[in-house]
Amino acid sequence: MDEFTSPAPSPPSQPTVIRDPWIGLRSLTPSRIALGRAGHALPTREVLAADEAHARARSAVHAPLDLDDLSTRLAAITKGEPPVRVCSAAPDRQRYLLRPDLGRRLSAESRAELTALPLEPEGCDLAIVVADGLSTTAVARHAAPVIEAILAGLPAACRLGPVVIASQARVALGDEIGQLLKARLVAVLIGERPGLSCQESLGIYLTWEPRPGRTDAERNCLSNIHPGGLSPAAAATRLWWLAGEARRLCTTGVALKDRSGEPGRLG
Amino acid sequence: MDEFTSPAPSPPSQPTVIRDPWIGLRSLTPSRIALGRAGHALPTREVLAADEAHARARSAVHAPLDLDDLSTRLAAITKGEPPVRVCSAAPDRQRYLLRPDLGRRLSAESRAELTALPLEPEGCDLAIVVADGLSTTAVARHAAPVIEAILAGLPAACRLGPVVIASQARVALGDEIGQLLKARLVAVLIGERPGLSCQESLGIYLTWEPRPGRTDAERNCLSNIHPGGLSPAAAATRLWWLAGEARRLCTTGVALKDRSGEPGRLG
Amino acid sequence: MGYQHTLDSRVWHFDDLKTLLAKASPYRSGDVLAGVAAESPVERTAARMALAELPLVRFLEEPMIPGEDDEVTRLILESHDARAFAAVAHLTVGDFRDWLLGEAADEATLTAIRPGLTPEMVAAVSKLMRNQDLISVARRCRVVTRFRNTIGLPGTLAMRLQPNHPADDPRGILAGVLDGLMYGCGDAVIGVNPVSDDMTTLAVLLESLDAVIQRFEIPTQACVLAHVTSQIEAINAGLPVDLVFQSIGGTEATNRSFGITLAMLREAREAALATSRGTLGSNVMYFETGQGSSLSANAHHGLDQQTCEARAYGVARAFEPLICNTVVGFIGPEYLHDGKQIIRAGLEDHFCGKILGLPIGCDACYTNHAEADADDMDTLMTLLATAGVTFLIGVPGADDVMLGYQSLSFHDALYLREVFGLRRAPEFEAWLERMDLVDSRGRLLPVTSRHPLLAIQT
Amino acid sequence: MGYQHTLDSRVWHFDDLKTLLAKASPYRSGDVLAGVAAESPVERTAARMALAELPLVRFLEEPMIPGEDDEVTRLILESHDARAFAAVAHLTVGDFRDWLLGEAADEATLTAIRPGLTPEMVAAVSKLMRNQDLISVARRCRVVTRFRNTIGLPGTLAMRLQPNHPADDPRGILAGVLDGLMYGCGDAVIGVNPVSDDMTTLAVLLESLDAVIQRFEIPTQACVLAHVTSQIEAINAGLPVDLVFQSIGGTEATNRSFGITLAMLREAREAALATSRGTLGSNVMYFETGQGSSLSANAHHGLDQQTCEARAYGVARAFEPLICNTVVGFIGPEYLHDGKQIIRAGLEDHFCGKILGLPIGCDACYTNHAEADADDMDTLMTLLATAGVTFLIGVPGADDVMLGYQSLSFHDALYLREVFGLRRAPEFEAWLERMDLVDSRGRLLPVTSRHPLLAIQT
Ligand code: B12
Ligand code: B12
Repeated sequence: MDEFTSPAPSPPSQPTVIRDPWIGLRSLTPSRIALGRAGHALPTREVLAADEAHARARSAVHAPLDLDDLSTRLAAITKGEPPVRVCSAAPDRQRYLLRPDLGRRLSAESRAELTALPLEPEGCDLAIVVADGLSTTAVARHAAPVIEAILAGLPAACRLGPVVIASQARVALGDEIGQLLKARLVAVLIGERPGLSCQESLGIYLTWEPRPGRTDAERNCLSNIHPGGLSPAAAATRLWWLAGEARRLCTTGVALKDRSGEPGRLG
Repeated sequence: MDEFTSPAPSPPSQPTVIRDPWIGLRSLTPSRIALGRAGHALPTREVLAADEAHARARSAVHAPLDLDDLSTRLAAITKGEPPVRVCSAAPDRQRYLLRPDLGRRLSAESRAELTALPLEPEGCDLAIVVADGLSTTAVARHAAPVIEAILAGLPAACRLGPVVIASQARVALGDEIGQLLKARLVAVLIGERPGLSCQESLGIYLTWEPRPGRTDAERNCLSNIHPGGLSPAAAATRLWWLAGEARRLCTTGVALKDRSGEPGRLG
Repeated sequence: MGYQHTLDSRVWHFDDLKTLLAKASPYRSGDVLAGVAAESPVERTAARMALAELPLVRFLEEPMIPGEDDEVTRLILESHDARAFAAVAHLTVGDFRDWLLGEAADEATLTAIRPGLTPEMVAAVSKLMRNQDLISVARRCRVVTRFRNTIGLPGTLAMRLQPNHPADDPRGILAGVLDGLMYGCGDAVIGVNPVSDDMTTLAVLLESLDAVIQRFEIPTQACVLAHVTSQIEAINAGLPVDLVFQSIGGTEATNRSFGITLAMLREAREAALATSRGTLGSNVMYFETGQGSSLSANAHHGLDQQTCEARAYGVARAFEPLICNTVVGFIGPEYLHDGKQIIRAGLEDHFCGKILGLPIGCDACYTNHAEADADDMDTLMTLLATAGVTFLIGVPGADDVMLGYQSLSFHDALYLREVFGLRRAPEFEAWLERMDLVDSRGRLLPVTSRHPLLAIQT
Repeated sequence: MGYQHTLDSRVWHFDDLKTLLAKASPYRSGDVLAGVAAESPVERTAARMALAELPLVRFLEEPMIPGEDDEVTRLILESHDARAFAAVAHLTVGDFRDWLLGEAADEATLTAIRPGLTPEMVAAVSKLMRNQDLISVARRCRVVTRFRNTIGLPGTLAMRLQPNHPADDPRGILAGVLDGLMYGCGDAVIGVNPVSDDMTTLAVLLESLDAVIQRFEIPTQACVLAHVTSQIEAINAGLPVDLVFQSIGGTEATNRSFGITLAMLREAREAALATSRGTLGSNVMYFETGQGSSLSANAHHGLDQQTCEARAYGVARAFEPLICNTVVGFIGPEYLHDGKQIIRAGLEDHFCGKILGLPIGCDACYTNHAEADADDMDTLMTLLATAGVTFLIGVPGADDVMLGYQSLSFHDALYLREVFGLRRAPEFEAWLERMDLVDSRGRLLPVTSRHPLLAIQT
């Protein structure tokens, strides 16, 4: 019974994990490349790492958003009124996940509040909606810097509507909000679904003449705003390029191609 | 587009289902024999039949028991007091299913009630517990006739304890009940789990000197009491045979072999 | 017209064909969300029984979405081939299942009847099929397509290599491409989803993938999965577009919400064909589909999501794609709640696609808001491989760092090859062998840091 | 001794080895019921990481149930073969997984190390394995046993034919036997569960099964699954007992609740061996196990249910059974809540059994109070067949009319044979061919009402 510590008759020769010699390329991508293999399978180390990331990503979906903190920070940036807070018709996270229809409509109270807001009669050119979406972390970390960058690029003639923070929100909630705010354009900053490696990705969806019933074909999208993706500054630059084109063409969506990257197109 | 009603170019020759020529044996068993096949698979007809049975069996697990009706019928049979009603510590069906430990203990109120019952100081020889188990249908249909048959065979010297109806109960709940009733033997009549073809199967578990902590090795079991299985009369006969042996050997369980079928052993 | 069935002496009514189909569907969160699901297991069973007795021809007589309202319906009905249908025209949906499982339905027969089957018939019969039925019928179907290699041959499984990067960095993407190639993936397509929608990024990515394929003479095709309008523009600008990609749905309104029409797909296909970039064949399209997109776009017309999905295959097959895959667990739990629903949907989609004649694959995947995990993907991919799936999607470590979901890993493909003895597209596997990446049986060889492919970035 | 792991700067503590194993187990209703499950996915991951770093030798140093209290522990430790263990003695549990998946772990090596592996080691490593790992390692293991035919050869799948009847009516049971044989099932065993525990019934059933086997010269074995003490009595009474059956558990206390001890199993085996009824070999035992039975008997000593189950295999293999199967979804949702848990448990059980050297099969099944359905069984059996399961259980129409649960149908076996090309035990399949029931490739032939077997009742 205690011979098990005696020298092994057939001492192991091969390593249990085959390494991949291109591991040096890891610096080029956050992707899980060059993981090596145990036979044909992912090594235990990587299985466990993915496991951990999965646990983390799942909890990111449910992490609560500190609304007060975000409001304070946004108010500081806009140097104006604290943002208006609204809720979708989805009463809680569980129902939010299973009822996207509710996440695309305002709750009755929020609708009443927005309707009662004292607005300029001619509305505004751009309304910014900060929506929790599937990642409150994305919103908590990146909404403020992105809005700061957007404001830094604000063209003189552009009238900005109030900033709205929307809870349990889907992209299309911006359509109803934008309409109530009489906005010609709405930009919804929304937490994209958390992945294994990045749980803080922010997206921006831009919709011309927002109103319930707009389809996704009628929006433009800037995605993966986070430290490994698009920077707040670059996002703002693109946003303003798209906003300009939207005003020019009176549309967003498929008909509006992003050519901000073509030489001479930007600025 | 409307040529589809025109004569088929290659009219089908083979039947789509291959039949099994031993279909006549179906009268010998409730089993789903000679179902035929579509290729190698169950024919659609049989898949759907199983589907329907599954829906039925699943709802049988949750069917509520008409306690008043059962009590009335049992009182009529015992010609005595209405049965005592107790509940296990499982507060509802969902918890009953996931917490067998709760189904094996009395609720605090039921324990208090049983403790307060005015009992003969020397207890009783046999306590009968009717437990819903996993099929209330079994109990509703067969508990009364089985108890009637049991009473019909009651030996003169045998003192019967009160009949107890237990809700959300597992077999082992009879141990605590039996102990509180000072029973030398407890017979738990319990609804067995519903199957596709039979959702009303009753089992009887017989335990000598019941008390919490008894293992299943210390019980005897009569199973499949329903129209296709053991009849109430046969169940009662076997029960009394086992009860007699239990008294003789001062035990139930593995050590007590059912030999009621051997010539000369019965009656 | 209404339908009904008596069960347990209760009569169940179903207002119309789409209600019948929806109620006959397995329990699924998306159908519950749409309000079309059966309200109890008993109602579901009654619907299934009524459906079993429905003649297949009813689907030609009663379009679930009127042709006036929907170009997909028109496409389906106009391309229906009555002669091909004749072999099964006398059957009910229930008998059709029996027939499909029987010996009569061999590979040749299944191929012959394809043009006679509509997506709705196929969706209907799939609702009466158990997982095992979906597997055993699908594996008898064979669909072979070609561009620079041959996809869909018996005993093969192809892989899309999906090397996405959150900033569209071409060097980061090439690192992913290398990873996939070293693990023997990439025969179905090397397909990148660009984060950015801008034309410059599209151009850079197209050229960079093309350069790798050219330089290493890889018998495969590339794709950058931008919007189809952008890809048409790229072709017109002379950029190297191998396959044209587009997400498609099963109703005109869904497609409209995606910013497309059938005419646009036709235009795209013609533009791609005109460039003659395929060396072995002219299957130039790549489509993705997935249950839930019609409902999400409020474009489902009261149909259940699986019937919508089958109709998307009706769209796809009209364009003779090289590959088409369902992205089965991609959107989220509102449409497919958990591993069980994802697995079932994956098998349904594969069956429906195959029997309609599509070179269908699957992005076996899940999101982090769904109740699913890697074990479910192991299960799904094993079942799909058993069913003879055309191709699957591989991402480094199964983690798509840009799209935020988990697909399969390149390792997973190796598992399937080992267990089922599956080979790659032959031209691609021959290339891997030439590159000393696999042995003659297709199994991975050890590599050193001096392997020529490792110079991919230079 | 305690264990710990730091994750995200939080230190997780695990009091002892059994706690560590329990917390490292996939989420499972039975472990929640026992109060031993991880309280969050993060705690589970931390436990898995700590477990990965644990040297395998710890399982020899720290028995999870002290040998003083438990004869199963003693059996495991006393039969442990240190020389066989040497090949993996230096590994941690995590490395052991890698090693098992690597090329070193071929069939011969896996066979050689068996006596060096304890159930606890095997349970531990299974907790770090994904479904695909459980499949790919299990399929490399080979365990061959013999009584009147040969079970477990490569490329074969055997079936237990389970013809139960709610009144033990021998004619009804024979009808079930016939049904199974006509569908080509029954090579693993023709095994009846008697409703009644009485000795007369046991005698009648034993003689009736034996008569059929003799009359038609079927190269298979019968079994009546009464309590082992009754079977010993039957042998002593000269009744024809082929295999001796018993349900077993992984702790002494579980077995006590089943009314058995290891000594009784030894006695049974010796009694059966003495009758020399096997023509080809002397594997005379048949065992059933299943996760949850220890907890149900309050006999789990704080172990998770899967570790208890693996220990039951430690018991089983000591008696060189012909067959042993987990009855995986048999008890109910309190131990395995739904299809997903049943599937995972089935794969774990099969893996653990195989790698310990058991001829392990599975009763792929579910009850009507569990959240599972026939689709889940399709999935499970397909995965198990991929994993090379030794045998499965077949019941007419999958409906056990006496035990009140659904297993597989005889049809299901045909599906698996078609899809995976699996054959039966060769002696049995040759008999089926002689009886004109199957062709030379093992596929069912059409039969008429004049087939000799149909006279089984006369
Ligand atoms: C899920 C998803 C889809 C789903 C949407 C269905 C649904 N109910 O969710 C499906 C599979 C249908 C889809 C389709 C397409 N998508 Co998409 N999608 C995503 C994904 C992975 C997650 C979105 C998310 O989490 N949103 C946040 C949640 C909380 O809000 P939501 O209201 O539920 O989400 C809505 C929007 O995401 C919208 N949506 C989804 N994709 C797109 C794309 C565009 C251009 C627009 C305007 C809107 C839009 O659909 C949802 C329902 O209304 C993102 C990548 C990412 N990391 O975010 C890509 C992403 C947004 N999609 C992208 C693209 C290109 C497409 C397609 C145009 C591809 C094609 N060639 O056809 C199509 C058509 C889009 C359309 N017009 O409807 C790109 C956008 C690139 C860009 N900068 O414009 C992204 C960034 C992925 C990528 N890099 O490829 N998509
Ligand atoms: C589930 C089940 C089991 C499970 C029990 C674990 C559990 N937690 O449920 C397992 C797989 C462990 C099991 C084992 C055995 N079982 Co059993 N089991 C059943 C089954 C299918 C359902 C029971 C049920 O629904 N009970 C009702 C529910 C509501 O109450 P419960 O408190 O949850 O159930 C308890 C009892 O059922 C008890 N139990 C289970 N089997 C047996 C057997 C005997 C003899 C006794 C006294 C108690 C007992 O275990 C449960 C937990 O305490 C019945 C068949 C049927 N149609 O009922 C056979 C059945 C009761 N078992 C039977 C047998 C023979 C056995 C074994 C002796 C087989 C063997 N040779 O080893 C063993 C050991 C039993 C023991 N002493 O513990 C026979 C009894 C025949 C008889 N007349 O005596 C039956 C009728 C099936 C059969 N015909 O083969 N069994």
